Amino acid sequence: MTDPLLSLNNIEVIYNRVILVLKGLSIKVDEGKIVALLGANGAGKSTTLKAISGLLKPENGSVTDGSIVYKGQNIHNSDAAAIVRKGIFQVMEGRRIFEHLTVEENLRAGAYIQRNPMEARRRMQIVYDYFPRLNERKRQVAGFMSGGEQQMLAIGRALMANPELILLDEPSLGLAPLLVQEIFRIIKRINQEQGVTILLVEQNANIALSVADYAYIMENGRVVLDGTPQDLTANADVREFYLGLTDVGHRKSYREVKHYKRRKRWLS
Amino acid sequence: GRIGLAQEGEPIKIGAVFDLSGATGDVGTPYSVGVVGYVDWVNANGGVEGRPIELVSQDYAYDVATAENLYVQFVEEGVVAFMGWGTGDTEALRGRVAEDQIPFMSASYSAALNDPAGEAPYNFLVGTTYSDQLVIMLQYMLDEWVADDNDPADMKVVFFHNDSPFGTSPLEDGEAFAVENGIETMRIAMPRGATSYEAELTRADEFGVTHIIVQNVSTPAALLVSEAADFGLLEDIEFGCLNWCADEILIELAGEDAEGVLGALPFGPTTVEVPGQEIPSAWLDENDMTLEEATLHFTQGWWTMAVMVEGIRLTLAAGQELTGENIKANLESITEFDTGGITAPITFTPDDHRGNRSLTIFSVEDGVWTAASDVIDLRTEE
Amino acid sequence: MTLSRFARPYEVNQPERHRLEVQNVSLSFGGVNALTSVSLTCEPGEILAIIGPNGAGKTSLLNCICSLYRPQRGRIVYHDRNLVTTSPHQLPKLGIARTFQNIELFSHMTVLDNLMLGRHIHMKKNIFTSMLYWGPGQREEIHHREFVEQVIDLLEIQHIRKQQVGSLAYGLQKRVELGRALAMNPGLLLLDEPMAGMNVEEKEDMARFILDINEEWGVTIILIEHDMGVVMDISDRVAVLDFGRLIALGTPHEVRANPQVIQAYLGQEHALMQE
Amino acid sequence: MTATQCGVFHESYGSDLQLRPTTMQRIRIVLVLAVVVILPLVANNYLIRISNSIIIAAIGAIGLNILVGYTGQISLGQGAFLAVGAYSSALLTTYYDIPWPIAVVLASFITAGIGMMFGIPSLRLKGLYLAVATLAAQQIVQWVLNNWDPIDGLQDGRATNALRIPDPKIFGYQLNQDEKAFYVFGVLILIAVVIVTVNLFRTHVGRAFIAIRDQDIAAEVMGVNIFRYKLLAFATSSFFVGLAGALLAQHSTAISWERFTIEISIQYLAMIIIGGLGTISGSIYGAIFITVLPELLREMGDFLTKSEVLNADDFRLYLPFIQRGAFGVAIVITLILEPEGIVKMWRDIKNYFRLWPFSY
Amino acid sequence: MTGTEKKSLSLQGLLDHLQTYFAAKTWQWYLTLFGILAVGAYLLNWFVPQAQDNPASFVRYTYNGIAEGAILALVSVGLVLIYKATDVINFAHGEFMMLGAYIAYEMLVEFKVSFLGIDRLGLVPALIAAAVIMGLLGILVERLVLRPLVGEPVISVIMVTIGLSSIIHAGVGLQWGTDAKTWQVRDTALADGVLAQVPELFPQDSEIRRDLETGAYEREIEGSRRPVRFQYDKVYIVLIVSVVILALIFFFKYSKQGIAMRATADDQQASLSMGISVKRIFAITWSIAAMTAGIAGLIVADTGGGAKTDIPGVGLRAFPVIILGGLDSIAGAIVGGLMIGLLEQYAVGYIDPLLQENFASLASASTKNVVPYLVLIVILMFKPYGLFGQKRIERV
Ligand SMILES: Nc1ncnc2c1ncn2[C@@H]1O[C@H](COP(=O)(O)OP(=O)(O)OP(=O)(O)O)[C@@H](O)[C@H]1O
Ligand SMILES: Nc1ncnc2c1ncn2[C@@H]1O[C@H](COP(=O)(O)OP(=O)(O)OP(=O)(O)O)[C@@H](O)[C@H]1O
Ligand SMILES: [Mg+2]
Ligand SMILES: [Mg+2]
Repeated sequence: MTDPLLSLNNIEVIYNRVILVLKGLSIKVDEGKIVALLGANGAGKSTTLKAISGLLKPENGSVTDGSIVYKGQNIHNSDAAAIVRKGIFQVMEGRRIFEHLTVEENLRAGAYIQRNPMEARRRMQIVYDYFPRLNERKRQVAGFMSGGEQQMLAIGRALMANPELILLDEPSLGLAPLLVQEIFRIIKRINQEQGVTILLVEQNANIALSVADYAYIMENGRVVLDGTPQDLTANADVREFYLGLTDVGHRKSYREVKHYKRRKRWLS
Repeated sequence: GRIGLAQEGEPIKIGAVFDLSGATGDVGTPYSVGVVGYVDWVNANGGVEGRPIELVSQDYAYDVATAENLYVQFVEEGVVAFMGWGTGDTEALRGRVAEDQIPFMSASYSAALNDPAGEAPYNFLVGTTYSDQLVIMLQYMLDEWVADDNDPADMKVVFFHNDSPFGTSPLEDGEAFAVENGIETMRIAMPRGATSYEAELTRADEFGVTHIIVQNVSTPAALLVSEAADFGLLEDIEFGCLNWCADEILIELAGEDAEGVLGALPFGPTTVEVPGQEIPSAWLDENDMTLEEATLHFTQGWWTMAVMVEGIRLTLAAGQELTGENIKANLESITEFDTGGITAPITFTPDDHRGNRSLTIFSVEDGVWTAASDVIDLRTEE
Repeated sequence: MTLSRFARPYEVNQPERHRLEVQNVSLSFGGVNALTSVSLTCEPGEILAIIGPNGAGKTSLLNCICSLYRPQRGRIVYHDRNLVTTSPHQLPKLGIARTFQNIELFSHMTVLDNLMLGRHIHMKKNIFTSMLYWGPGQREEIHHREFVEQVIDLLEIQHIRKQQVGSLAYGLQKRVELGRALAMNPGLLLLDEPMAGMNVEEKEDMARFILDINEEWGVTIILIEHDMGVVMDISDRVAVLDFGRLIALGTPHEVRANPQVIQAYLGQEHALMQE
Repeated sequence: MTATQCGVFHESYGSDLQLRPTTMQRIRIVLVLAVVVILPLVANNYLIRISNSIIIAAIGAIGLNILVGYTGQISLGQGAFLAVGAYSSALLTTYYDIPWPIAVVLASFITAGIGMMFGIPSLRLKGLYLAVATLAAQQIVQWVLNNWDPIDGLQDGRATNALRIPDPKIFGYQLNQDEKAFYVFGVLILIAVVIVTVNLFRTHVGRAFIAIRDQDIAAEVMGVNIFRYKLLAFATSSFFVGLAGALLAQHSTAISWERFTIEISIQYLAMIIIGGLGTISGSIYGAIFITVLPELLREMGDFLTKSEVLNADDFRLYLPFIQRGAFGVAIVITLILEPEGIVKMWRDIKNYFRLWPFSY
Repeated sequence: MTGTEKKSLSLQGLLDHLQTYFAAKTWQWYLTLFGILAVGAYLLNWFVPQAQDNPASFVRYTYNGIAEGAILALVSVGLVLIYKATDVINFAHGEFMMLGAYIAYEMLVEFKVSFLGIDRLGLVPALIAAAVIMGLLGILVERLVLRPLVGEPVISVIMVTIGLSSIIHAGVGLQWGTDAKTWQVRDTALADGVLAQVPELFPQDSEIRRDLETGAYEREIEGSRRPVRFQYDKVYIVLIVSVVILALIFFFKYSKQGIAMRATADDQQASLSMGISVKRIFAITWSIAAMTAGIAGLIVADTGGGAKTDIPGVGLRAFPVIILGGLDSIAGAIVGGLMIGLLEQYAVGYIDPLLQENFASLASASTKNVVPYLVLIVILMFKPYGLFGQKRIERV
């Protein structure tokens, strides 16, 4: 077995020197795979991604323990710009596109670390191939685009940097079902065609598990369960709390939820 | 800081606020050197009736509130007299000064401060008031104008003034004089932050200006002179400055353009050789400075302090207790105090706190302020 | 609005409910047509879901209803008032409250203060009594505090009452925002993607609250949501927008079977998966 | 942020809404009051005068903080509003013979009105755009003060710089001369202002102000009439600023526009930013910081020259600049250490000791 | 559906309406504004008797307004740059200018630099020196003072720039004192050396002549008491400003660093995630802004009576300019600068006399410093983000 592309070993993250958010978290991401990271709100998923990409500092957070190893190098003390140059690119939660720049300028900003302008132009063509809708809107100010288009732009911007590892934070947030499918289809394509490794954080466990090669489930800053999608979908808790299925395998009805309530086993 | 030398007697405390770092720091600094220099010289020469002067002074950066705080602090420390500086602080303090009975001299010569019977019984003006300066300047210009066979009715004077009460304070008196003599006048303000006065000069030109008189400090005045030269105005008209811009700084800043500019100078420039320059310049020598560098504001500070100390000396000489009231009374008894030709002799009376009402008009010749008139004295004229 | 000291609000104080009529509303931004002649009605007491692709104009429609946007054409009538010509701050007085797609809480205030702000329109005392506080000002505060505590009970946020909302987890913030709207005691509640970014468990909680509010407090609800499971289960009727046009309106069942809706919004797979 | 002690239970909403000081806070209040009472007994006139400047500045800073810190409307027009307060109280006493305490109150109301007028652009303008629009207030008011005849103190028909007003007297004490009497009077007013503003932010009006700052669109949808409340914020803020201005006029009895320039506006902004935006105590800390620091630096310079560490002759001319630079450096360092101001610093220290020795 | 309903009668509604109208027709709007200014000035010209007698005045006010406007534009550009990248208004900008001016003084008078053997042309190396030194200083300031505050509330950063202004003031005072330093000595060598060689801009038979001694162009205008003179230094100001500003516009619009700067202004954290070094961007921004400030300071000192401590007052005049043009728009700084420059001149020329003649108590009033603010407020009511400013995207 080869070394994983990225591995987090027992990391601890603290915000504002007081709030302990990640409490000894370990995950591995193998090259060329899509790895999903699932978990409730506030479990620390975004924090994990920020710890990898070096974006904790502006939020007053820091990795206080453990190590983050990328291609055999310890990166948990590097600054964000250096990490991007090493080939890790994070697509942040909530899209975070540059609202006052046009689509094309957003993409050019994504290619900031690209030294060669010709290469940047080529990447832009690739992005437009994946997202023809961006091509149509390239002169539009990005802030006025719809949520789905903004999400496309955010992913497109990641492609511009030609990374080896993309950290995707909730790409389906606020998207319509059709678009969710489209985005995930493209994510899968990017993974296959470009060979980009993807670490994916998602609330929509259904779709995440359908594209992922491996998945982790986090609660309260720790990994509580991991395995292949097949393993996980077999787990009763996952079925109930992440996939929303009843024992019989039907989807639970939201109308009936008020009549019963069961706590997760691993929490108690 | 406190300047004073160990002497026999109990020190006499005098408070002072200076502008070293504020808006008028360029002229405030040499003035302060003059005041400090005089104290130093007096102390080195036996003090006042054997008692040393202790000058309790601070920079107030031309900020009225700071001046008030310092005043209270210094009075607390027991000063018997006070040297102020600007118009704003002098006027803000005059009520307190009257209440505390502290004789007060500043470098603001606003005529409104001469009010011994009313609001400002403890304020004394050593320099000729701005109003008097303006009237004397107008008188001189008018005389020249008529001497050149011109009709006074054709004389058109524009007052360029600092956009503040300091700038406007003499204008009404000047206008009154102008009306009496059939001269037309106009006011043009010089707003702060200006990089060019061409628009203002254009207005003056439209008015058909024949004479410009500036009531402002030297730096903006120098810019005005240069621009007037560029404009082509200077060749045709007379240009005059009242005391805060008629100094060596103006010549340095405006260079050749300053040639021929007139100045109403209550304190003689450093280039006139009168006895009053000797002691100050000897003191400067000892302290590695020169009279040229020090500018006339140095002698201005020096001699203003000298007048104040004279009041104290008279009080002590008369064997009176050193209170503000006594110093005031003694200041009011000063007649024809000789400043060695730097100013006209100083006389105060209980109902007039203007030290004199006369001065000499100077003009810039070859880069030097040169006397252009005899002493013009409004007291004798009245 | 009177509230006796010990009354539970939903017993004595059933909010006034009216029918909302959106008539022929068109809205455009520069060249973009966000809404094109949209007409629909929402009956008192129902849960109406609005769905549609991203950028279809759902949020814009909500913004029109609460007067944040002024449609170029059309009327929106509620309680005999044309909302198009009303100012946003007058809507709460008509009993209309809303939440936002991207949480818009007052992040430096505590949960309690956020909810108390929901009572703003019901508070009549002026700035002078405020400044004096003791007396009428204080009595009014206490009076409204009682109402707010009911909301807190309903939404199960007792434990975070005094916390600053900015530091709360996302799911809780969504709940507080719902509580803030509810504190206004509205007759019509507009919810913009209340469950976005939540996992199944949290969605279940949220669905429970929404149903409670609708059934027990009797509040009419208009809901925008992308999770079809939720929409199908809890709404009485569903309106579908696409490119600013209303392309379908009916019961969840009818809408789900509508080929236009499948094509524009659900996608073939999704429609099948849901079955 | 405002963690309260554990184990405090309340049996009614009324008691929960009390300003419930903890034991520590009670001790602090007692200590502060003790200092306030003892100070005039031990201090000399000069120190009391500085305290009086602090009191006036604190009232003005609280006013500004209502607008900037609580409502989020940045204002560079503080100097103008101080001036309106000062001049209107002065003109009322001088020309209309109104007793000065009434004039002070009227002046505060007048300033509230003028403040409201200059608040109108806030209908459309936000952030720094609004800030510069309030700078317009500064310029316009300054222009009027400088040029409008009735405002120049007319004295025997001769325009002077400063406007002199009659001496304010109360129970036989002359406030402009008697620093102690002014101190007592000022402290009482400051306490009243603090209580009133604290109350304001416990009730719906104050909450609406904060809501506008945090998220104005949401506030509007919650039924807050944004425009009305912004104007109200301008009015309330200006009321206190006007009060400070009027007190300043009564304290000094000679006022001129040179005291109300843009530098003053900036100084007040400095107070509330360094003290802590959106807090009452921050306004007071800031007022102390900005008023005392220059005095302190001066005393230090004085001490150094007197003790002959520095040569008086050489340094006399440089000291003012060094002091000015040190003032700037102090501001910069304070903000770098704690950008949210002294209040935050103080809070962090408290939290540190509360949790000590367990940091998390 | 009646059309009357959608028009709300409220003030807000009316303003909204006007705003959308003007937003859609941006260019017409600016043309209209200039039109109004020009026509307005002309009308005033007609009402003010002395001005009528003297048509040359209008020419003088206008060309002088353009020159002043160019200076203001250059001053404003530095402020705009910093705002664009960091959302901060730099209150130390005027002090940066002052420092630039003193550096120029040091070069010209203390080091006596000259160029092509002509003293006056020493301005060229002095300008380069001021720009370079100020650029380095900008980096230093960013490094020491602003970097620790990255990500902190904007208003705290603004306050820090105010502290900085105090520090620079103190430094200048310690080094150069408070009196003005000038190098403005009429240089005849320039006339002989350079001006003589510059080819005539105007044809021989034109009414415009050149005065070789001062370098000024002159034109007789009928009814004028003396010829109108265009000082050559006003021409060079306009040239320098145009070059600097055009360069900046292109930089921001098309260069990689320029786009990165705008991205950083939008969302610092997201920029970090692109691999953009926010620190470096800030350093570049402060450095460029300080450079433009240095150049502006030199120009202000050269035309406005030397290096002096009231130069920051010129910085204050730039506030209405940046707001009028839009805080984040370089083009806005130019339009705003020109408008304010012209307004100031027309205020002196036409409004002051009107006031003075009609109100006895305003005999000494100058409206130069208030008229820009009054106009500014009126325009802001219609365009709350200035003429060219980007509207903040606020969607809920
Ligand atoms: N900048 C911060 N300062 C303080 N606490 C923070 C900060 N960011 C996150 N937290 C806290 O850390 C915890 C984990 O947050 P994180 O954003 O990583 O969760 P998440 O799993 O991504 O949740 P979500 O599904 O809501 O995105 C939360 O409790 C949150 O309140
Ligand atoms: N303030 C605005 N200015 C300009 N265009 C806008 C504005 N608000 C919305 N739009 C445009 O109107 C259209 C509809 O937007 P809206 O936000 O209503 O969509 P939505 O249906 O809520 O989408 P989503 O599901 O992504 O939230 C979009 O094309 C959007 O770009
Ligand atoms: Mg997250
Ligand atoms: Mg939406």
